[in-house]
Amino acid sequence: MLKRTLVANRGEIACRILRACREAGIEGVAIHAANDSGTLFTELADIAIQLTGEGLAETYLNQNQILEIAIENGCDSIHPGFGFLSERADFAQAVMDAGLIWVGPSPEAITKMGDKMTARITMKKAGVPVIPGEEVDGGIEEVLAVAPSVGYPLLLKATAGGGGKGMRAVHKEEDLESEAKAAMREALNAFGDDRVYVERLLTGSRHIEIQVLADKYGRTIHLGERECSVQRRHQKVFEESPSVALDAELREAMGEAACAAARAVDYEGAGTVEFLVTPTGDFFFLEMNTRIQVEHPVTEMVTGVDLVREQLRIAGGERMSCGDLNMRGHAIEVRLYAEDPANNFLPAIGQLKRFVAPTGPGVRLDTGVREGDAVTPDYDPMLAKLIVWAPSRNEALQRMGRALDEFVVLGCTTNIRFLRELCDNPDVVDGWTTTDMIERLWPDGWSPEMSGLIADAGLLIATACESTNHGKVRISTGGDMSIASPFSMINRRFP
Amino acid sequence: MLKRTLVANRGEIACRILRACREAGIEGVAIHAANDSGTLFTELADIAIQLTGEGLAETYLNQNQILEIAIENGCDSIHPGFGFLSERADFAQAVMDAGLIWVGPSPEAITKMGDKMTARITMKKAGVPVIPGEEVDGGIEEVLAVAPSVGYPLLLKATAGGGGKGMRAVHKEEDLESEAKAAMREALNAFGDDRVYVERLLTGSRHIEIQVLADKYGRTIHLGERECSVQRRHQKVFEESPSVALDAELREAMGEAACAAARAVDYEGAGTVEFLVTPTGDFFFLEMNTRIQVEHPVTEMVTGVDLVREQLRIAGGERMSCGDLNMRGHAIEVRLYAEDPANNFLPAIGQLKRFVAPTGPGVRLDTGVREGDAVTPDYDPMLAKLIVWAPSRNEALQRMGRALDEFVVLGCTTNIRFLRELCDNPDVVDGWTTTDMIERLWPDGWSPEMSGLIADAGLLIATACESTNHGKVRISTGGDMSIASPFSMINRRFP
Amino acid sequence: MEFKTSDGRREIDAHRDGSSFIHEGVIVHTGQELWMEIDGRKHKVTATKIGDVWWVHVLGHTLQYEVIEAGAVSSDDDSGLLAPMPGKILDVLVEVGQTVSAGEALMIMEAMKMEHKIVAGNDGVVETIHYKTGDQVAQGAELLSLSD
Amino acid sequence: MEFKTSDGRREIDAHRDGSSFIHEGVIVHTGQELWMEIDGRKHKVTATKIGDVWWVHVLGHTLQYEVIEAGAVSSDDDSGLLAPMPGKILDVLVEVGQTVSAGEALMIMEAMKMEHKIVAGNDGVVETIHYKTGDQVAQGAELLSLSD
Repeated sequence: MLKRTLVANRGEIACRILRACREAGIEGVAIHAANDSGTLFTELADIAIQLTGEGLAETYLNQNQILEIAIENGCDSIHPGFGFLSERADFAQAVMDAGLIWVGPSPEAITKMGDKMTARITMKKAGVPVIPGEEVDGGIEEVLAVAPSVGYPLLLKATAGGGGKGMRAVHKEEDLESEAKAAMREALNAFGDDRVYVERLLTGSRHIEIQVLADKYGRTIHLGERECSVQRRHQKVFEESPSVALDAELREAMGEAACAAARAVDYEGAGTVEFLVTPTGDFFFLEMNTRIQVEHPVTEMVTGVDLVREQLRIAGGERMSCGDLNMRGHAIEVRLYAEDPANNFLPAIGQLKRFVAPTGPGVRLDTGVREGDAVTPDYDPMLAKLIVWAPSRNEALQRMGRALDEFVVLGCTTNIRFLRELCDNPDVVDGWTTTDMIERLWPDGWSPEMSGLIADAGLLIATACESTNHGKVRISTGGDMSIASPFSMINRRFP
Repeated sequence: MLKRTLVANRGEIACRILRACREAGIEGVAIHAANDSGTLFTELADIAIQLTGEGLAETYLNQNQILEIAIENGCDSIHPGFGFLSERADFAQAVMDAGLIWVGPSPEAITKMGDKMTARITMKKAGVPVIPGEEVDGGIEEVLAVAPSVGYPLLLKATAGGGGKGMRAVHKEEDLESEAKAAMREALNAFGDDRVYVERLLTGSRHIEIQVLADKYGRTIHLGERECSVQRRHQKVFEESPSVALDAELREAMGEAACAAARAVDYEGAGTVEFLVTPTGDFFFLEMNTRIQVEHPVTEMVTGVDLVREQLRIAGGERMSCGDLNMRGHAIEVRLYAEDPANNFLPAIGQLKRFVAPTGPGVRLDTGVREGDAVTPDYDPMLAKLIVWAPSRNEALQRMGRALDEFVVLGCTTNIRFLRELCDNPDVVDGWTTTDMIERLWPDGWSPEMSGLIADAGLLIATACESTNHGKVRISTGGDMSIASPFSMINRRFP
Repeated sequence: MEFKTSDGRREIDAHRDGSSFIHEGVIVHTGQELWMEIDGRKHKVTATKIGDVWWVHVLGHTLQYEVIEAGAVSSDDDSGLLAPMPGKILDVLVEVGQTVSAGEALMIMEAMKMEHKIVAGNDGVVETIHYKTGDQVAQGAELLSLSD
Repeated sequence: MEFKTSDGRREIDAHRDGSSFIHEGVIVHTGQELWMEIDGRKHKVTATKIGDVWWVHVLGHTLQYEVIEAGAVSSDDDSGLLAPMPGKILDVLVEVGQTVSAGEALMIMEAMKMEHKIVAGNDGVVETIHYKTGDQVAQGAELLSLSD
């Protein structure tokens, strides 16, 4: 069992891990940059150590400093969370070389999954379906030769390039030759290299990922799927489990593929295998995230497995404690970002002068901030995750809507209203959530649906507040109730 | 389906029901006394109506006024919550006579279960085990005759009396005659009536209750048990599901008995059948609560059924939506009381100048208050319920401990510390929770286990705060970050 | 600086170093946020003042410290029996001049939907009764007084 | 009373009745708590002032209203391009005197771990450039100005 774990992260995921440590009886050590001093995660730690230096490279990405702190403070293990150093095989190796336990898979597994080409080859060998595609370096004849096995529609991409140059979508076989020639010409002009890569074009696909857990005793299981198709600026905002696109059969097939992927790299701990699922129910390996995932709570709510605690257990050499897959009901997570959704989701900053989170049945808040905290431009704008569980998808959407209506954040612009409208959006309600959904629904950008009544009411409220100097003494005096000394009663007897 | 429901209650249960209404698309109407104006539950309602009058009888217990408000505001139904009018058959009848839907069982069911003797007879007929006992009016010979069928140890109670007069515990058959004569003598002297009631004496028993649901289509199911043995001043403080005292077989037997009890009175909606369970695994009907219960969340967390929403569904004439019993993991609820546990649990009052509730995985808060609210002597001192779920009982206790450590309430004395110590108490950890546990563990009253270090530290903190005038401007200014006009960016384009 | 606590009057001899206060290895850092340091470990502290009382939450404990101004006389007079909370007098069980013994019930109050007995803390004679049945009383009000 | 909003300057003609403010059937009750009444239904409102801006949460919407003092001149000059948030200038893509067209990128800033282009809102000529690559800028700082 682990005894003292350094959490090499910040914000809400550091809070999540430190709480799991506290519950497991493991001492949690937080590290924090100077500008994170006094934040919630440092408060939840048993020991909080300030990092020297400024900027990410000198602080949260500073492998040497973090390792030194771990050793100086008698830690036996390091949990990297997500982002930062979580998928750095060299750091995992350094941690192990220092005699500490790395809460995650082996450096080899990280490396194999971290390189897209290696991962693709490894997966093909393991029998996991990958997006059909072939590298072509033998000219136009070879393109024509491999195309039938790739299938239509297909995408021609310059092997050497990027940025759309040399990229051509081909929907019908008769267009292939002319398009391939054009693509190769473009590629040659742009990169001096006319090799192209032929890949199946997957339109209207869903991003669906499978959670896996593997312990040191050869047990590798999957915990069902998460659908994370709703994205803006390529970042997920709305995640759910189960996915409306999966039936039991497809879930089992994808779960088996995910376990095969994990076994292929001798995976240990918690990991996520991402797939693209086409409208016809074909699924293809995208990549494996060799760490805990932002959206892990939806799996926890649906399966009843505490993923972070299982990570700590597995790293400590114990068997995972969970039994067979038992999915129940429906969970949704939304990510609360400090950003202005009406302004192309541009990040926002400010002080959280009011931060009133919803409570009640089926509501879970994983937050890195609390009222009074400042949101600065130094870090990721994700402030918190709001997760709901309900017996059915419909009830979960209704519950999320209710919870978001209760959520008050003043002092920093957030995407609460955008998330709230998602809950009622017909495409979301129908489960027609594809990765291009936000662009599809709001091609010219989103703006809130707001009646003139609300706009006028807001103006009236501002007028009333300004006229009466509202809230100037909120909470700060507490003198409006006369409270007798609480000690006057302590020496009395009231049997 | 219901369209507009009046919630005839206040505090956290009114919040719970109003949130369920919101989620179900039902308009929620709150009623509140003048001194509950602006409280959380009025905020969560679609419409909040102030009751005229003062004191409970003129407000929350005022059947006529409540009915009038329901009719005037176009409500089609009334949800009584618990306490107040929830078990008043005459009110249920009046609601139905006014053409409204009563969210609860029929007045006949309430009446039959409300009278202890009628309930006992009804249950015996339905084959539900009741505490063995016989009323005796034929003198000492009849006592001797019925005693063997009641069993030992037994309790002799004056039929006409109360307050311990004429009460005698008999542990062995040879003591029966002399004790019975003494009891009858005492009864005659005290009440002028020497009839006694002979009942089995159940020592070291647990209070275990079964949740049932029944719809209008003949389906009656049970949702497993709740153990509510930990009580102080005969009020529950710590409730959990499942109970360590039940195995699958006993659960099924008790569940079947509870369903039989419900069917015997043609029960509709959510109800709870309370049993005493002896150390040897015998169980006996105590009473049926014909309403939603304070501790219903632990069943919700373990079974995944939204009990309040099912109540609304059933009352609206729909079938209940839940499937077969599917219990998972372990849930614990603690009741946050405004009281001083170190002073015989005497109620406390004050203003909640700080009220910082725990968040994170597996934590649910059902609260009737928020920061800044005043706790007055006008109502029940229960402020909130903190519920946790975890895969196992041990993990649930650890999680509850963690959550209570994070819970900060300043301005009103609460039982948080008492609840926190319960989580580590060996008897609680071992599951040795009997109804007399608190008296057994703390016969001379509870006081916090606190090191001298903490007491000194507190004094140092108070000294530091008083010296520096700490917190005088907390939140109230917000001027320490210079924030540029948020509109300066709105007219710019950032593609 | 002297405080009244449930243990009686207490005072601590703290060393101040800027915004930090130190006593026997315990350091309290004041500022926007309050932190306590013991053995190099920092712990978040929450404190707020209500009336004359500092409410302190530290390491899971909630403590109260009433500020005593230098030279002020305590108003807590042992011979008076104060209302533990606001409520209504349900019954007065004694009369002026009556001899009572420690533990004897003197009055019954109703508050928080519950009844509470007001009990003599020592033997004595009832000197004054300030309220009658049905009266509303404020928290801390002197209900009656006993002579020793 | 005039406010600046995302729709420009706005003003409302409210009737005040004690602590209540009324406009076209909407009533706002001020006091310890804020409530709004529409068609006889009360809704909780949360509002707080930060700097000159009132942040208002009403019926699930979060709105902002900047107080404009009577007679004050707006500092928001359309010909200036202001930093949308604090950050660092990564690149300056134009020179003084250069003719640019609406939509053309002028500078690249880094903030919140992301790059943001500062884009011309209208056609014009670059008049002044206030920052160079590597400079830290505060939110609202004028980065450069264009003549029409």
